[in-house]
Amino acid sequence: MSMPPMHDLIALLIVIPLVAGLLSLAVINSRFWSRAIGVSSIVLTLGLALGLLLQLTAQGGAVLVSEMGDWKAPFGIVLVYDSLSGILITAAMVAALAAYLHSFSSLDPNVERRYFHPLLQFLLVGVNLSFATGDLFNLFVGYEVMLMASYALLTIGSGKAQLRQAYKYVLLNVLAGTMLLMSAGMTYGMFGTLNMADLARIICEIEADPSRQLPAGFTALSVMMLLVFAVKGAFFPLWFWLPDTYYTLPIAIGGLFGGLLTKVGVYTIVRLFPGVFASDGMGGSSEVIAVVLAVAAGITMFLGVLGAVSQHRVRKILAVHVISQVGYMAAGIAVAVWVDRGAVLEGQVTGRTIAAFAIGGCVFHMVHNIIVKCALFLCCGLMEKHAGTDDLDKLGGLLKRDVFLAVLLFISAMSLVGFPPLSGFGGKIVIIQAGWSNLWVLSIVGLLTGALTLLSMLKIWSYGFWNPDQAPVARQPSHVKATNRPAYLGVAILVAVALFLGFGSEAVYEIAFNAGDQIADRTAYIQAVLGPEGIAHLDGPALADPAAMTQPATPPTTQPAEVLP
Amino acid sequence: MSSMLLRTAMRLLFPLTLLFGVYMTIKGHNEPGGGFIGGLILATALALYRMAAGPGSLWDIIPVHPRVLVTVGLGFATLTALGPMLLGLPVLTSWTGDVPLPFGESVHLATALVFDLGVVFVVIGVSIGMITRLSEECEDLDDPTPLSDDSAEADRAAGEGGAA
Amino acid sequence: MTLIVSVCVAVIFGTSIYLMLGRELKSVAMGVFLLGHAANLCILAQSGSPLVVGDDGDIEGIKRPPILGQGEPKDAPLNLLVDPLPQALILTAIVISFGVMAFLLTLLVKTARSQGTLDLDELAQNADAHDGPVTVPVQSEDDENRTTHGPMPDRGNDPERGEPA
Amino acid sequence: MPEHASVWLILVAVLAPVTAGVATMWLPRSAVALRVAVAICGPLTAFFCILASLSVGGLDRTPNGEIGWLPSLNINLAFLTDGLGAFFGLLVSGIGAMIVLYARGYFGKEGPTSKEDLARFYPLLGFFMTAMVGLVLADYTLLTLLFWEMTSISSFFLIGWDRYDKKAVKLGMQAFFTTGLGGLALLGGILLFGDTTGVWRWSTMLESLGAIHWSSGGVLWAFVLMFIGAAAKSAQWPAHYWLPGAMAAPTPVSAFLHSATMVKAGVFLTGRLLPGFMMVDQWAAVIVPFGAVTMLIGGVLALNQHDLKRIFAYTTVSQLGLLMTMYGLAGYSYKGAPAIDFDITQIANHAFYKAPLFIAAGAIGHVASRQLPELFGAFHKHKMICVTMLLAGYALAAGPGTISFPAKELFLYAVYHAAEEAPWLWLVMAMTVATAMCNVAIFIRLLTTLMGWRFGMKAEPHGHDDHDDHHHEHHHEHGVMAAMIWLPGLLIVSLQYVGGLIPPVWDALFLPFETNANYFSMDKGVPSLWYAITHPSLPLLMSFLAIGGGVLLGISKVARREHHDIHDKIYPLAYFLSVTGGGKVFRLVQTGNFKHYMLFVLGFFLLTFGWAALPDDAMRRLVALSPGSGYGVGLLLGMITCFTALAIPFTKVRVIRVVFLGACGFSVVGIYLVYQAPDLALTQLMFEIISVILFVIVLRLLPKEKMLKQALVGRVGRVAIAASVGLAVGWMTLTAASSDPEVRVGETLAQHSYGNYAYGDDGKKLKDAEGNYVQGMDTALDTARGAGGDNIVNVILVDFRALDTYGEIAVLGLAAIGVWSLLPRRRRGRPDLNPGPHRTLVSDGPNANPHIAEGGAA
Repeated sequence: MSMPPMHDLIALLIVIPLVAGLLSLAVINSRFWSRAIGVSSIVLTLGLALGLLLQLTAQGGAVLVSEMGDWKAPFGIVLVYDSLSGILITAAMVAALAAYLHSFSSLDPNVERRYFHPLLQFLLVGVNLSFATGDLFNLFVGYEVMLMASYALLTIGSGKAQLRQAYKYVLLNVLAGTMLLMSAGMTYGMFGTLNMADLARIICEIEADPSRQLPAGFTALSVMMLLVFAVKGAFFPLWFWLPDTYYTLPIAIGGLFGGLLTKVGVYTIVRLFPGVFASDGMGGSSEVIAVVLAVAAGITMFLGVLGAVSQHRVRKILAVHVISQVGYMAAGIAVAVWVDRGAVLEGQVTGRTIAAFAIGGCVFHMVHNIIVKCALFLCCGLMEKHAGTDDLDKLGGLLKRDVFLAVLLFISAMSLVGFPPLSGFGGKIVIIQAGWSNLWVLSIVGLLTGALTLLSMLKIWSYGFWNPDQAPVARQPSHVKATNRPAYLGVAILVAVALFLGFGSEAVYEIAFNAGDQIADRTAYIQAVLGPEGIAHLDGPALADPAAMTQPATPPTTQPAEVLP
Repeated sequence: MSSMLLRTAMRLLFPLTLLFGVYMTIKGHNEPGGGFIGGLILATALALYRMAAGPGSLWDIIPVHPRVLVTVGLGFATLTALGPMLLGLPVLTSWTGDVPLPFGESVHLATALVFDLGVVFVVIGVSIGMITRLSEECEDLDDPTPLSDDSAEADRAAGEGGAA
Repeated sequence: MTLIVSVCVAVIFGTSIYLMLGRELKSVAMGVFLLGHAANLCILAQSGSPLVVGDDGDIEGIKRPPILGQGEPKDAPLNLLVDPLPQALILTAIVISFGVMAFLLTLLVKTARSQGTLDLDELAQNADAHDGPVTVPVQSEDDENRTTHGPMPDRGNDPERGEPA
Repeated sequence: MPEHASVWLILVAVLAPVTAGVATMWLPRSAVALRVAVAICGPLTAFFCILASLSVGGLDRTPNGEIGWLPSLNINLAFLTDGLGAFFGLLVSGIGAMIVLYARGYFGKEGPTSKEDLARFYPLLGFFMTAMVGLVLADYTLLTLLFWEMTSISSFFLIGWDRYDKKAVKLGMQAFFTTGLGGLALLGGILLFGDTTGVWRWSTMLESLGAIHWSSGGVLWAFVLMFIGAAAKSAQWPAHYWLPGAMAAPTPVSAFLHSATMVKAGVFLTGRLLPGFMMVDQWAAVIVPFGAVTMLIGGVLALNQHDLKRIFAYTTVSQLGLLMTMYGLAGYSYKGAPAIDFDITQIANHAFYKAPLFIAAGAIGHVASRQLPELFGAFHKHKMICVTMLLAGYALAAGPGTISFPAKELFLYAVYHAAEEAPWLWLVMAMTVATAMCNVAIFIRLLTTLMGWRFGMKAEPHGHDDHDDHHHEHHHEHGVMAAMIWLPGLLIVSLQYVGGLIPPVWDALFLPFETNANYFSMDKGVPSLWYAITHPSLPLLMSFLAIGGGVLLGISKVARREHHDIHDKIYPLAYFLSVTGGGKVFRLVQTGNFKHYMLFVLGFFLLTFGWAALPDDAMRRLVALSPGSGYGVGLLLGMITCFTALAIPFTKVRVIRVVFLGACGFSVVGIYLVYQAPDLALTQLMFEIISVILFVIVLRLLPKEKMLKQALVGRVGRVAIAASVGLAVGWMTLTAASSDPEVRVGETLAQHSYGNYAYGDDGKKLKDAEGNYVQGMDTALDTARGAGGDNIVNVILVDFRALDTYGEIAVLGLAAIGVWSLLPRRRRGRPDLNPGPHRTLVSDGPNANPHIAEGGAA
């Protein structure tokens, strides 16, 4: 009985929710125990994720690796916990906690007892696995866990509105999943490995050595990959499954989905594309990928926000907004892929490359979005509690009914719009600034999108909170506040975090930029996973010198693996 | 469908199939077979048995909700996952070795077998659960007595899903 | 052999896409089912040809299955085994696609029950009918009446309002 | 150290108002006097803190200390108290104090509503003052933006003061959206400027004027974007429409935000940019036209209003245009110096008569009406209010004796001088005179109406009364508090006359702040009244022309009835376009029909794939026939597979379809066997069986499908798309499979499946003397450990890649849970047997047979 080393605790991020899911399956008949188990599991996972994140940030952005089954990469599966995964998992857990609390007061018992608690836990398993895994095929498995849970949650309670739309979500995602499966297999066929770090190593080596060439069909493969993750991330023109379904969900689940699921797709693109599947090597794919991403990003941003402004139900406005926000992230990645990865940013004291800068902004924006989008959905849930509808025609006078909610919603809305210094601001300006020098069109579109976002949020605020109370709608008795404490607590948590992201963004930015640097230059990641010698024969000063072996970026995973007697 | 013939056939075949399934599971580590195959064989056998012996007959063999099987199976897998952690090893680290048998013989075993056992349980639980659930729906079609349509209740349940 | 399998992949995938483009959810489901086969074969092909081919291009034999038989065959040279990894991947894939398939079928049953149809166009029309497009007239200083809905169904018995039907 | 002391001083100055404002929230409703006292502490503190920091640091162009906040975003707390900033800071806090008092008089004492209003008003006012003070003093460009947006938010809340009044709400949205759009442009400009020059602080810009490459494209576009922001904020044509709309706000707000301070933020920003950006060649060309047009349009429209607040709003617009033009003129030079002088005086001048005008307007609206025609002879009833209004109105008319007169003079001089360089400025000169005439005319009309002099015309019935302050009861207070409604205005306007009659005082007060000391201000101060007389010049002639013409215009019948401003339609139109038009565009893509979605996705796939694959000649040069394609069994199985797959779409009978589906599966099993994959074959076989069982069951549950004949075109299209997608995927498969990587992970796994052994060159295991296998340590895994199994595939599943299997069975379990949750057991009998939600989460129900209780039955 001995405490495992810190980096092996990563696995618990996946196992804890899974065990919790099993337990709540066992106690399925007791609502109290299900909820207790659920909350404690999420809190535990959140604590663990946060602890590990602070730990590795203290080490200057270390990369923690855990080798499943004690088999070295690339032969076994590794779980990797670096700044990128860490900050996203942490944010995801916060959102999950809030949404789960919200569900206590907003979810109908008839829905709740249809395996809501286990399904939610399994969803988190899938999300965390997708964020943490370092293996391409395992990523597919993580996706499937997440998707399966999301299918079930999507149709939970099987209301007519849900069933009218659910099949689109399921079918499009099944198609994407199959394509992911195939492209993972083909990646193995091309490179003989499935480990992301190993893949990055091979591709970087080919890139560094002009005499070698990437295998035939590499570009086509990366395009296929991009399609898969763009479907999951709801880029143009692959977002259809999202706006049709999200507004039909029970609001707590809607908030979780709106916050989380698309970000997993975006995360995967960040993880896999710059420098790996979007490579500048001979027969590389970066040109194609960059153009596709840039176009998709621009249209996604703008068309998405147009759709949002035009909607007339709060749920739909928010649901469609998810898309346009994803556009910003796509823009960040597009910039990172577009520019020459060596190019250093003008007018910045830090000699950070544009690519790293853009990715950092993208990561920050992801975190901000997970939190704020979830908060807005949950606020919408409370508005419905008050008004019995989310139809802007029928809403009104909520400011008189519930000032606290008004404050919460206004802060979240302004954060989404990106008013300084609220959380949306940080990511937006970094992405726009990174765009100016090379993809200035995206920057312009981003600014316009911001304006329309403002308009849509003003719609919600003005019609929902300021306009006179619409008489005919049947109102719930106004003891909403008293009966929905958990919901308010959940929203309050999110808003507090959002405010921290805004006013304390410096701390978050350190992590985000660490992630950006490690994506723009994969050496640290590769060395952490494959061991210091993993990339030794790839020339370049940072890699050649043995000092690289002892840099903090390589956790103590290189100690000889002990074998059981 | 559940004709006399099928029922007698099942009575003969059923035990054999079960045995075969177990055998496939055990030897899976060294020869073709393994948890999935074994579990599937068992599940198929049970499914056919239900077809033959009619609704409710499965309850005599597995007197628990399939949910329990799934939980137990995943529980086994989780044990093999978490066990090594207590010893300070990475998750899912397996152990293999020769376990001496009373007759001086020794059999080569691996903790992975426990994992496989979990797989078997999950596969059985899932297949049985789905098949019985769906075939019950079919039986409801034949059954004249009225059903309380769940869609109304479902809509109320999903009420806020629909709240427009 | 790789070529043959690739052709199979092409055919199966194409067929399933054809089915998924159909206007009935049932045929779409069949398409999804086939999709799994296509994916598995695609991965299988990645393990290289199972045939041992001589220099003169004719087949000398087939590689051995990825099983180290007890005793003697253990000596067999490993490079004559087919690559086991893709097989493992496919096994995982088969199981997952089975799960997805089962859920999809159930979803079909449920959808048919609550919507009364599996025809894609009718389903889409249903959706439109229940939350139709919104039309917004120009607002100017003068007119007070704000956005009004276009053709909307009677809200009273619209299940989306959450009243028990 | 004084520097650091002073940065804290300024920080206090910035935060004081909001602190005081928020503090009032905790006061009891009834404590009105106390509320006023607390609220006024904010602006006063700010005022004196700024003065103090001036006495410490002086009017320097170097920032005084810095407090780190968000360095990685280039946002830190540093403040720049140069002339411009300090002046604005003092102006805002000074007038702010007056407004606090006025608000007390305006909202009154009695009545729950008024107390309510007062309680709501002070926090918002404090928030705004903080924003404004911060905006004018911030040194970091992005910090300026931060406060800039804060002012937009506070103005939004103050315009939407009458919540539950749809019109006010709409006007608030209009103002917020317009200024917000400007703010985004400003953000873009700042980022672009910082990105091209690396300058993130105004002080840095001022220090490195020479270093920056001002004629570069990036700087130009940055300037354009920033000017868009400034123009939107300062209500320049064509974005001026929001300012008259903003008059929905209570009058204290109009007097403060929308005349004296916030709308000047744009002017202030232009002044901030001036020292550097006037070196941009297009400076004047960009600014002057907008400024001049705004000036004229504002003047003319002001003449066409009846509502006093709207009149003054339009004069504000006009004056803002004038200020912008003034800064724009700096792009031209006269005697080697930029043609600009006394910009501070101009700004102060406007503030000092416009705020009083609004104050008086609100006051008169309180006691009588705000519609000018209704105020006929009001002077005799409400003397003090009318006196205030007329004094301010005289300044508006730039009458001699006010500071406004020399200010107008100076402006005309500037235009006159600049015109020597750019003749087209004569046009601006003419527009200025026309505007001045309008202003004079407005004053004349005020005078005649209030005094009740009629020159052969009678008061007309006024148009619709919009936003009268009627909801405040006309209660008449007495004592000093009653004076609060006009006294602040009088105090402010008195500065006009002090400056006009005793210029030295004015110079003493304001000359230090003048940032552009070029001609007069170099040595002597503002020109006195006599200066103009003693130095007759064209500008002088112009101003007398303006006055004379204005008087005539004022008493004439011209433009006496109310006209609407066409620009009021801009925002509704934009709203309509974005909401309805945007929605239409969006719905072109989001049709709601799954078929279209499939087409989009597949189209995207084909497009990108084709673009990626076709140029890739390596991909086209594929091994034509990979070795062993003639393998008989393989060929046979392949053909069966393809045939069965192709047959499925063409069979109409669903059972046969299922049969084909199964057959296809079985042939795939065959292929697995060829590939030496017994486990795969077995698993697939079993799953085939179970899936077929499922299919058969489900097909019974599904409705009969009606045979829908699809149009031929549709069918052909389907076939084409399906074929090309299939081709693409197949091709991709072949490509990937035939690119044989040198090292495959799978081989190592095979090696370690049981244990690790050393292999000879022939690929056979090495044996030592005793015939035991030699263990090899030299493999990638550098461990002799094995997984102890011979069935490599199984070993991979349960050991090497056990995590996959772990997740996989989780998926399987999830699928079952999903099925149970989706298809709950329906119960026999009447629904009222339903145990109800609260008994158990999953109730097995009163069913005879306990095992048909699959998940979560209702």
